[in-house]
Amino acid sequence: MDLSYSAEYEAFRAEVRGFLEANRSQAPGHGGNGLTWQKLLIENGYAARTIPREYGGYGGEPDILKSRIIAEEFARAQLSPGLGGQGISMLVPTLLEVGSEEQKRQFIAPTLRGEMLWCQGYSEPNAGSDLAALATKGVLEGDEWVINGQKIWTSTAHLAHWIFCLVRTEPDAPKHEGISFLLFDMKTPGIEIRPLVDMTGAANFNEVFFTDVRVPAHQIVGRRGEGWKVANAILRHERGSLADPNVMQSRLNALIDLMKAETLDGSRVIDNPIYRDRLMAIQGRVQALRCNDLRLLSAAVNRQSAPLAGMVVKLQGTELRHELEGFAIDVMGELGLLYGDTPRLRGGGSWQRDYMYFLGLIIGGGTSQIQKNIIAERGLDMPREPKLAKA
Amino acid sequence: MDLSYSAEYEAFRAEVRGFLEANRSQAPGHGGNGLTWQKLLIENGYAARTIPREYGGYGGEPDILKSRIIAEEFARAQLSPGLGGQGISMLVPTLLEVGSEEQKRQFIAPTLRGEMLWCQGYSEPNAGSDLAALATKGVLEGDEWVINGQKIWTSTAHLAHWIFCLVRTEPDAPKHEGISFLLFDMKTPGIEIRPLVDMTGAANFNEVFFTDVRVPAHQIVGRRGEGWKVANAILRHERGSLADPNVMQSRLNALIDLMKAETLDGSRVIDNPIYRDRLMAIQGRVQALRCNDLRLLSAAVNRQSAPLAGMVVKLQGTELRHELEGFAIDVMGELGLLYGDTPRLRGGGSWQRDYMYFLGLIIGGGTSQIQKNIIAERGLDMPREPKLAKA
Amino acid sequence: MEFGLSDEQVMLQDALARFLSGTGGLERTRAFAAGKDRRAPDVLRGLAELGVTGLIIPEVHGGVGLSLLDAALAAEQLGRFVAPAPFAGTAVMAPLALLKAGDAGQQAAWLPKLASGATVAGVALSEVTGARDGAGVEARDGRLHGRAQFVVDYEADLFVVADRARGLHLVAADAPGLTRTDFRTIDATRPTGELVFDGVAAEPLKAGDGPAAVRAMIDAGRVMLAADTLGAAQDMLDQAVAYAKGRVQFGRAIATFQAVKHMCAEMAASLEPCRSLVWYAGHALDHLPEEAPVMACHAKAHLSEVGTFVARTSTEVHGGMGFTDLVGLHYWFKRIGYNRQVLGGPQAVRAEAAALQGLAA
Amino acid sequence: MEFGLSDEQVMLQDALARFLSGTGGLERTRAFAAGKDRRAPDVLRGLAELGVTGLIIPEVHGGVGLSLLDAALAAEQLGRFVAPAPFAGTAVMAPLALLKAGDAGQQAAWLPKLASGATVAGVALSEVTGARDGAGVEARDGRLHGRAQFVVDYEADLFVVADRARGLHLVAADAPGLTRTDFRTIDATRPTGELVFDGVAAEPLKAGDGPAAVRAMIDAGRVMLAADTLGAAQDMLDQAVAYAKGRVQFGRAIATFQAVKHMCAEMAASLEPCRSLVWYAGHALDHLPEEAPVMACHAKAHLSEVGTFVARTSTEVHGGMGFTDLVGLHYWFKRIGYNRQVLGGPQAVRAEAAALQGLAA
Repeated sequence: MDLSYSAEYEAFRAEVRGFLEANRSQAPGHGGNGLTWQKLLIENGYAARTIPREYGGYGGEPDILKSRIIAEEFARAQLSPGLGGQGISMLVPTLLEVGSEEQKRQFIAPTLRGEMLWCQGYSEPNAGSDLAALATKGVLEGDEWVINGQKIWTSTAHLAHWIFCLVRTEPDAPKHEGISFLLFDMKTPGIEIRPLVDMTGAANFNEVFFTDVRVPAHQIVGRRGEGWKVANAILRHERGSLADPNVMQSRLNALIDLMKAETLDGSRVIDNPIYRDRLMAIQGRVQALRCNDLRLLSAAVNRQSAPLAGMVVKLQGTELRHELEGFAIDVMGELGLLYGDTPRLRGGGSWQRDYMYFLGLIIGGGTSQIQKNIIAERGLDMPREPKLAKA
Repeated sequence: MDLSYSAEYEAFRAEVRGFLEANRSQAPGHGGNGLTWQKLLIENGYAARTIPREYGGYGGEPDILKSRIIAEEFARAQLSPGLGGQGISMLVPTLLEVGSEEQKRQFIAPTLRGEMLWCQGYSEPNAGSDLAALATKGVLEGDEWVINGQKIWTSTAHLAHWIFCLVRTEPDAPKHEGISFLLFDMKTPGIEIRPLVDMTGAANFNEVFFTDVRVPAHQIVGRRGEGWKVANAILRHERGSLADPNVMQSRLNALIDLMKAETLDGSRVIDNPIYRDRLMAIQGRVQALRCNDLRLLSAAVNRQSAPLAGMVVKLQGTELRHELEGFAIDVMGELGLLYGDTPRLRGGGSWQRDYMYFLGLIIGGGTSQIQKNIIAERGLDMPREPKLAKA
Repeated sequence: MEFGLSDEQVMLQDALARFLSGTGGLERTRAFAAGKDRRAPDVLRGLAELGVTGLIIPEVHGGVGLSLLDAALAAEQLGRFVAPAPFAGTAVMAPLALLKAGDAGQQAAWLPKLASGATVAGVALSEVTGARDGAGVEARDGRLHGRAQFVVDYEADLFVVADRARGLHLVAADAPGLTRTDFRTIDATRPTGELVFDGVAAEPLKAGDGPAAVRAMIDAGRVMLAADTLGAAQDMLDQAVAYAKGRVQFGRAIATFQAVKHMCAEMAASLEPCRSLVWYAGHALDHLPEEAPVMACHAKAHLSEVGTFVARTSTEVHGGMGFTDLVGLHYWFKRIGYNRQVLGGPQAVRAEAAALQGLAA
Repeated sequence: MEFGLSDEQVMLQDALARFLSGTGGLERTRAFAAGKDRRAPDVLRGLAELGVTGLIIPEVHGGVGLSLLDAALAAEQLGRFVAPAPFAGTAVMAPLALLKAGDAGQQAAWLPKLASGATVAGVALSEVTGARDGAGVEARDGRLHGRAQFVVDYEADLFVVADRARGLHLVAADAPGLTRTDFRTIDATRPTGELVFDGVAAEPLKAGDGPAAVRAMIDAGRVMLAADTLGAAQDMLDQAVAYAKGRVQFGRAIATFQAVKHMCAEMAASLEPCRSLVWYAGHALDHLPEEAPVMACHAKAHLSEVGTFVARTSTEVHGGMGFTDLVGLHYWFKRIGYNRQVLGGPQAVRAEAAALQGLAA
């Protein structure tokens, strides 16, 4: 057990800090421009760090600790860590793993530079938890796929230039083996985007409708029918990131500030033992998840295995965030009801918004029920449900 | 909505009170004898009230309110409400419904008088939630059933004179239709009783083993293969009674007294706002179940239907009692750990005992999982699980 | 001995349900939430025609003279249909104020108008149940000073205002010196806001016992919010069961999955006893004065907790759809969230229940 | 940067597990619980041979000089096997007292005996973490007066006693004026009881900072109890999974029912992060002095809550069998129950965590 960083890493941390101090004025929000900032970060190895130079990355060795240090220092300096989005976080790793050389050369560099924005077309109205049930059809006509169907939960569809999309191309194959992974331009005729307003009042997501959308045959990643495999490797990465315990820690700190500031009948809420007890119970759970995160980081660095520790993050983390935000609403009482553009609003309405948004995350990316199935079957080696008789 | 009792019932209540005052000295614990007291109660219609005179009962009309008044007044006077046990509460109603005339005449009167004690032989080690899986076999040889197998959870087996028992007599019939309901003497050769110690440290139950136990063929209630039906009608009655909200109310009052008496660092526990908050949350739930009970009573009196209100009693009531008793342990802290014959014990160890015992009741008589299936399927009309494919 | 609803009470519920679904149900609520109107006159008119606005107002004053339990049954239906209508303030707490603390002239002047729906009365007493932000109202020399937040039925023509000494006052919505600030909350169905009193001339209600009247208003208001949550939560459970029966995943209705069934069963198991609790608390308001304040606290706190659980669980059963505006489930979710905080959150109300029983230090 | 167990630590755990299962596991615990002996000398001897009794005692005093994290790992195994052995007091808190507040002579006199298991030391400081029943010990003129309840590792030859001013004292078990009263608790594996001091001559530990030593003892003791619960709860989860796989009802293993799977998944999901929390809190005891007291509180409180949940849920998965003595699951259930209350229940410990952070009024 050694929580310190070696001299090499401390030096690296100092280097990152030096960079941030020297270049603060170029960061977005401090006078700089997002695309220029991204370019600067890639050049210095603070973004696209491990992506080969020939595809527009920095070409560094994978180093989990350095990645963590970069994240920590950018967060501490409150400067943008560069561009995110599903293109960079999901498509680029996918292409690196299974894309053709041509696809890598065509798509990765502009995506990293922020010139090419992507959205993800996986979920459908009748294929949520049961993603293998997806029904959007792609039929090969000549050298084009003709696509018809509907996607849902497509965030940033209205901003994206391109989409990476799961489409059923082999209707006669078993359902997991009939799906292909296609890339296409969002300006292709036949695509309609409808914003999907959710309970937070914002349109965080969209519905996307395809009517005879024609896509060149070569814009497939992997082979026909391999789409499920292509998508699945990456999906796992997404789950943990929904419940970053370091973000949770900063929300907890904000909650403590809130409890010091808010009063009921003239007394500070923090001075009420009942609220303090609930606060401490939440803090204990946040600490447990932070320690769990440290264990996962260490296991990744030292190539050890802690599968169960990884599997529980999404279930526990989203639940805890939902409860934490809900507790903050209780702390504010009636003032906690305020939302939107209104006088006396606290924290920009973030408590109510995240209370609802994290309920969405409890459901999204695999409901809690699905998560529990996974933990039981893969984590605890319990048997799957027996097959049903044909109806 | 009218929570008052009519003049007739108020008069009846006065009559019961008068009886209790006049006869207190004959009650067990006050100088009287249990069997004599039982005889007196039956003669006056305070026990075996609705059982016909020819079978040894009082022969009164069923009247739910009078029954409730009797129960209330005996509880208030803290006098024994007469004999209980599974013979009186379960076997007698069963015989009245489906027993032969000869069986009614032979068994009911001595059971009511307390001369004939019964135990119940339903559960088996591999037939708990799935009672239809029971394996104790009965084979007709000449005019005798020859019984082999094992029962479990048989309370009072060591005291009982007779047993009413479910036995598989038709091995080739569908599993619900192969069971018969038999009565036999516990002194029959081949019966072995082993006390079953449970987590409370007491042997509240027994295991009972049958080896070639020979039972006269006519000691069957109903016909061969009807045992499941015979048993099931009565089982339902048992479930609600495990979580009497009036008992819960008196435990809550005892809890409040405990919180006034116990101190931590010199301060009364009741003066700690955190504990008071938990107390009030529990009180609110107790009140909800008391009101629910009132609704069920009223529905029974007025022949209205409140099926869901009845279905939730066992699930909610046993859970709440378990929590209430557990909270009392927290109130006492380390002192709450004391158990058995030990100095400084509070309340005779009842808090720990009931904390464990009610966990047993959450499980017993249909686990919470089975209860939830019932609520979903019968209460909410949700579909049963689809049939499984044959393995 | 009868603990249940009379035929008349069942008819009242049915009539209200028919009206509220007939008037558009969720679609009417959506339109109200999306529009700029802060009142829904069609809904209010319908409620007046059904006698709901005058439910507890004596017939002599133009009302129907029913009980507070009947009012709770009405509140339950309003919650069930997430109706964009004032009720707890104008139809319950304000009439109670006039009946318990107003003189004959005040009663004659206002009760008929409240009964007919011609006047909507807001109630400003949040500060009595727990003052936030240093708010509170003082009465000096017949004038009101200070600030009242989270007025119940804020879109009103008349306000009943409690001062810090639990005295009650009537203030016209257009009274000089009164400044109104609209709030936006999660719950679009019940507009609320803040009143600032800068020496506003007010008409005191001083025929009765002011503090006792305030107590009765709070108790009744809490039971109405609890009943509103009961209705909203029951509807969320019903919607969850219906959705689960229709939604197919993995080749079967999700209602056949044990996890989904158990979520619904847990909702039903916690909610069903709440119905009886609300009935009892509603009955107690009129008939069991010693029990009423504590039972109102328990109804409010317990329904808040169960309501929160049901709101969240029903949303989960709906999966992603529950999170969207497409099925509109969030109107119920937010309604339950609003009921939780107004007139005292669960902690505050439980603390009051303990104090009322002499258990607080 | 390494947050995980070293090979040596894994070997320590394995060796301890082998010994404890070899020494009889549940059957040894049963025999201990059923018998009249208040000590299990075979278990103690084995632990001494493995170095567990001297785990944190420096080699110069005959121990093995490992860390408090190693001690927590040992405690986890003891909890896992519900071992009838003293540990948190004699092997952790008492050595800490001597190391932090004893002089060289006291250390030389006692540490080797503790390390070898020749002496078992009980620790009496429950009153510092929360006095019940008016208990508490005062030191006057070198003599102790008063009463100490719930001594940790009560079946001892020597007691380390904290007085109300957080001064520490050594008292021989047979000291004149000392009266011992055995208690029976739910947990038969760790005998406890009460000491009454009637002017008992005691040897003060006054070489170090008494209050600081008491603080360190409490922090370490809490982490040991949390680790014990971690081990016991993990074993209850493992037993539940194994039972569910083997138990057939309705023609299938109950492990295939979604409700049963989800109960197990919920146990795993709440328990798995607890492992890291205990590691961190154990590590902090030696290496992060500023964080240690708060993290010890969180480990103690959070493991108490999760432990209670797992204890109850595992019992439910076992159905009726979980309630009987036949499978003996209740030994784990009760062990977790004991760990919850000793050295401060969850509420008390959370209140302390708030105070340590300057959040209490």
